[in-house]
Amino acid sequence: MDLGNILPVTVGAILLAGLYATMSYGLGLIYGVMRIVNLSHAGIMMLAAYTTLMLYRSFGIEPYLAPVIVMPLFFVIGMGFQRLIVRRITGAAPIVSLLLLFSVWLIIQNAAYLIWSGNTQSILRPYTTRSFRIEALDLTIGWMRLGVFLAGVVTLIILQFFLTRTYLGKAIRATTQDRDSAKLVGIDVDRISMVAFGIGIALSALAGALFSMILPFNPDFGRVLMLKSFAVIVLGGLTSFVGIAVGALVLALAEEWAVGVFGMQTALKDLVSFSALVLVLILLPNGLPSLLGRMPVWRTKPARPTTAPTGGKAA
Amino acid sequence: MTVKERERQSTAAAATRRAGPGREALFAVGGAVLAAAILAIFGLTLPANSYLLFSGFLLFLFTTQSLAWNLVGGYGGQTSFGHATFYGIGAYTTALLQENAGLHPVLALLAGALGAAVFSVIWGYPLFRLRGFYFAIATIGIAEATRLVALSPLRELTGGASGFRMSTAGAGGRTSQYMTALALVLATFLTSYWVRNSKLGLGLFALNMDPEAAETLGVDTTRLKAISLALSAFIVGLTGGIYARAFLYINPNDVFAFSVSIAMVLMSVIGGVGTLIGPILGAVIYVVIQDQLGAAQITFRGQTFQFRDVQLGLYGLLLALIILFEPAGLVGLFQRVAGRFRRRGGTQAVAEQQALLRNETGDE
Amino acid sequence: MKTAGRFRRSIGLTLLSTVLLILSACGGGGGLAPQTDGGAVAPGAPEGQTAPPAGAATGSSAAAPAQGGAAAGGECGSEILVGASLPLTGKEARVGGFYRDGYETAVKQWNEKGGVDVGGQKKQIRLTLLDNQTNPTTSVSQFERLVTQDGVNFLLGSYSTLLVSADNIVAERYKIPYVNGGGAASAIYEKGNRYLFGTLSAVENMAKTQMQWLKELQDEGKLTTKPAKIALIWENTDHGKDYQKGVQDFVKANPDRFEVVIDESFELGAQDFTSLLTKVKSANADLFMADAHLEDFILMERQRREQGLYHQMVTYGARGSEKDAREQLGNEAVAGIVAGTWWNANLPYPEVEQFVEMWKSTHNSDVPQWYHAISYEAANTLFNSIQKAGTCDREKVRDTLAQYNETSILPGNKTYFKENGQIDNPFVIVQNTPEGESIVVYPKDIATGEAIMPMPK
Amino acid sequence: MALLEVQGVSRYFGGLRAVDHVDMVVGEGELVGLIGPNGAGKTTLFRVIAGVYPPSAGQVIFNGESVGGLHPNRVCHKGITSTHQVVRPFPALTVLENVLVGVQYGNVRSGDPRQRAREVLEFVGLAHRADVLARNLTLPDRKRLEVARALGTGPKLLLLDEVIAGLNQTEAARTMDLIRSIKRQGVTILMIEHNMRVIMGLSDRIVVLHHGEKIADAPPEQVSRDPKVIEAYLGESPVSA
Repeated sequence: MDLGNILPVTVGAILLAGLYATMSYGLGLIYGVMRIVNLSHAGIMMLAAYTTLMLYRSFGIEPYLAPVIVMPLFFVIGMGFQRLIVRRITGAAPIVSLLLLFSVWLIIQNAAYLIWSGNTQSILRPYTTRSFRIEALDLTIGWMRLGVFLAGVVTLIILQFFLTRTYLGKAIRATTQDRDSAKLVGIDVDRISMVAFGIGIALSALAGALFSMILPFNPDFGRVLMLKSFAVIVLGGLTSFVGIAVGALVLALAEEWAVGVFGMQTALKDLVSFSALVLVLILLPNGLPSLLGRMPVWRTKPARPTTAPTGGKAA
Repeated sequence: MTVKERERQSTAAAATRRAGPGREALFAVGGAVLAAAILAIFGLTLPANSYLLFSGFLLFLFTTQSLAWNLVGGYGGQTSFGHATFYGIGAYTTALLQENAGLHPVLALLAGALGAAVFSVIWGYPLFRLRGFYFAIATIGIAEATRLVALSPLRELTGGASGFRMSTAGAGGRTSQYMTALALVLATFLTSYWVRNSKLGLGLFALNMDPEAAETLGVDTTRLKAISLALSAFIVGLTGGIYARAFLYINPNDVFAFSVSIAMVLMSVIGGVGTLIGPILGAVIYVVIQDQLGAAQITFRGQTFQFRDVQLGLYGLLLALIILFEPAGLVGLFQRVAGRFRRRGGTQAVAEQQALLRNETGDE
Repeated sequence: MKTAGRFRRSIGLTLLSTVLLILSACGGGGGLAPQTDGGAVAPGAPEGQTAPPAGAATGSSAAAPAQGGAAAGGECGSEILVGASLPLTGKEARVGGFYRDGYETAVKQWNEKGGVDVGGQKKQIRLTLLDNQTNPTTSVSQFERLVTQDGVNFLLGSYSTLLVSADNIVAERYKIPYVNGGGAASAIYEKGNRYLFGTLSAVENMAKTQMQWLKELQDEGKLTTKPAKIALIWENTDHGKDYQKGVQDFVKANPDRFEVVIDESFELGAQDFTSLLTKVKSANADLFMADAHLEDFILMERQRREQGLYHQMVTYGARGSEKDAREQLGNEAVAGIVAGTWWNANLPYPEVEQFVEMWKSTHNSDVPQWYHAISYEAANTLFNSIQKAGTCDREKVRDTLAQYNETSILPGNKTYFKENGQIDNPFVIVQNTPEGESIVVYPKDIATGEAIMPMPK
Repeated sequence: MALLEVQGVSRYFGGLRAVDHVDMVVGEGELVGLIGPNGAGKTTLFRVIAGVYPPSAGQVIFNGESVGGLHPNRVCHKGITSTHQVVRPFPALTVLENVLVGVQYGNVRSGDPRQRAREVLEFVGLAHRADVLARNLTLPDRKRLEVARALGTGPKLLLLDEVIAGLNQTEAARTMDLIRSIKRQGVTILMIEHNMRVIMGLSDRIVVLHHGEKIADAPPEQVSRDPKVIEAYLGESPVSA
């Protein structure tokens, strides 16, 4: 155990949490509204990273401005994709959507490979490796890391505002909570699904655009990150953005402390998120919120296994 | 609506299952044995250093895996992305026991398969509480975690990222490898046929279509899933061991790879998930794409495109098309086409088939 | 029963198609046809005379074994068939491409000279090169195919320790000389392989050379601390382990001079090194000594800079002087990084000068990197040995290789193999300059410049 | 002698008390009706007995053994099988195979399963449709299949959840006959039904649930005069005829 490290490790973890949260919002939104796990998430992030690269190379657009273009673009792509393809499988068994989106990932990956080759790319601007020091705490922080963290926080605030204050947002929330009731009160669930899918894809793209400035990428980019996103949204209880942010923080702290404070080998770091994913699914099917929430009514027996997540339709 | 949501895609599972025993059994078993015999004779006529032996060996290995995955993923509807763990454990257990403990190859193979089956029970039981994609995603987590453990903490045993080499001394000839793999395909096919027509298969189909109804009728769904997973794991473990003995080199990043699991899913789903023949077709297509078309190339505006470059996308495309239009896979397509060529009852059969795979009729 | 009938038909149909497909899948010359064929092979050979198109293969299964049989005795026909499989796509695609260039250039050069003189008869070399997608399984199958189906006479090896340790087994199985320029870890050569030869010196040697150099710097007062604290970071492979062992052994022998304050491994192809680097930071080391492959080096160095870490010396083992690193990180960022490499274009031998000239003239005046030189030399060594043996007999060529000892472009100006088949040449230590060059700083007798030590802040 | 004893059983969903401290006894060979307005907790109580939900409180005693909280399949093996309110045949299995699931995995497993499955089909009058896919059945046939499947498990206690609702008069009469003959075979039955005429005509005794609580437990003629029951129903939609 190395407590001397705890401050820098914790700061690093908080910054990392911003990154984890940013990449999980899109996945969480799509899951919430449509009960679909977007297995093409990694592909979308990768595609957005390359788009950012192309915008810079071809039009000289500074990468940090890229989200302004990338997000609307992917929003439209996402909506179109939902309308043309995903809608066809609404109501099918969950595994169908999983496989379909997986196939989309394969196709995107292959397309990227054809267009940009398998070579690893990175975006290098004067600001991408700059950092600043806080002498008092003996801390060095990369500007880009801080930027991604802030983007994660700002996105959360905007999303919260959007969901609680706008009609569309409220409709999305209502659909997330109960699709059938939402229909009954006159919400156009079909249209909401399409918009939500678009926003979800746009959020994944935002993550990809931001990551392109701190991580190298190739067509295979995002595989591990996607698994971590799963862990984050499962930890976060699957349907709330605040939950996702908390999940991201918990996962990042667990990973960074395991390595930095408890001296785990770096090579094993990803094991933390993989085990978190599996254990939380089994033990806490409703994520961390179920630990924090109201004490459940006393039960003589533990919850029946089959009441584990069944797509929001318990009982 | 709720009923419709409950309907599983793989009700296709039972599509080909209806006919009773008797002539069909004779035909299926007889046909399989006959095909195997032809392939065996074909193998014997090849010179010992023929690439065909090696290629056939790989095809049989893939087919076995596809059939084995289908036992739990198709019949039982439990989409596992974690079968690489069985492959890896089978390969490593066999290799280590044979190389370091000097165990007889056959015993080492069996031990590897058994190891895989035991491991399947270890992660299967807790995970079977999860439904739908929660199960699928959890299996990805399991597989990746297992790979990491094999890679790092068990480095001394597995060779870590550098892999584990076996001595060339114990390696059998290509002909014997071909025959072993062929025998394994045959055995797996017969097992698959048997399961399909047994009480176990009936229970699996039932829990696949409606787990809750199956439970009320006395089906211990967790137990059945565990049994089918263990059976599947045992077979995949065997293929792992056979692979290790043929390649004499294994690597955690290779035998525990996500792509190994993916291949099994792809082969089964593309061929026709839950059907008897589908997984075989799927494996053949998979190997053909990989081996045969891998070399094709087209030149366009002075740039040469290798077919290999679009291989992954092609699997993706096939998968997407199958899911959107023909959930019963290529087998379903074959049946549909066959149905079209028959004058009478043909259209009815097609309609029935479609109804079977798409929305269920009649329910509110 | 209607359904049963349909079912029977489908089984029948499928069994039939299965058999057919199996035959076609395995059948014929097409199989896994060559990715690139002999490169710019024999000038005389008609363009596009590659393997038969895959589609035409069905049913021609009998042709393949016959072809395989031809070479089994170790005789070559009008051409010498050489096979290789390289990672041209996937993780190692970039370096795999360098190796292809090296092999193809050697083949082209020999062919332009008229070919290899096999017992008085000049024979052209025909190289069949496949892409294994950085996948060991594929690599093994491809070597298997090269031997059994394409009937190649000799094999050139793959790149990266990982692939070489997997696929050289095929060479042992079929008793075919396999010369590689891509496997450096000593573990590959410890297995008593008879047909395996490699032109990459052991990684352990590199670590020792680097340490020796550092020790001399310390004597000159160019390292400010004594003992100098080392952060030792290595990839979790045989390659990395060799490096770690080399450094640790040296440190143990010189406890008053050096001290390892952190000894940590990471996984090949990792996504993020921030937590590792946080550990490095708190260890307060003077020297940063890592062993990493190209992709990992680029990411790690980027994050090291981002975290504002300073060390008196930074090395990533053999990496650091690559063009790709400069492109991805910028000249300024890689300036000062030290690398122990297997070769450098500034080596003061006439052969090297010639080689660099030749390379520049054929490759848009690009200066060859060490990958190019090593792979070129691997191919060159094989062809030279065939010529010296005067036969295509595999055993005789193997024996010639085992006793090979010729002047070459490699450091030490010589190519020869130890008993285990691995070359034993010294390493060259180079340092990047801010101008985007790399200069040789060690060994002293071939140095082209003075090391800037400690690195400026 | 009491075959099933429900002792103070409650089942909560979050804050909602679907079933609230219900006591109830079903004697061997009895046919007990369970009625109540919509949302009274009937189906929830069924599901607690069948093991789909563990009780939040209280006990379910069957044949002198506590079965509360056992998995449905274990409960089935003890001799309790339920049908589902919304029929859920296995759509891609034949009618015979549907029954075979119950026969092979149920409580009684002796004799040739196919033979027994055929007998059950014969008994419920579905024998002529044995080889038809369940998805192609009409609704009445599906309801019948639901019963057949449950019977296939060889239950001592059969929980029938609205097997008559939605049928026309002829079909309803046929099913009532079927239920009577099941009872004659010695199977104890607990059934939910909205149709008062049906339930009055069949039941030996009727239990009434309202808002999760038991408000009456008496022979049919008494229940129909019970003011609490009348109030419960009048407060809701009128009783269907």
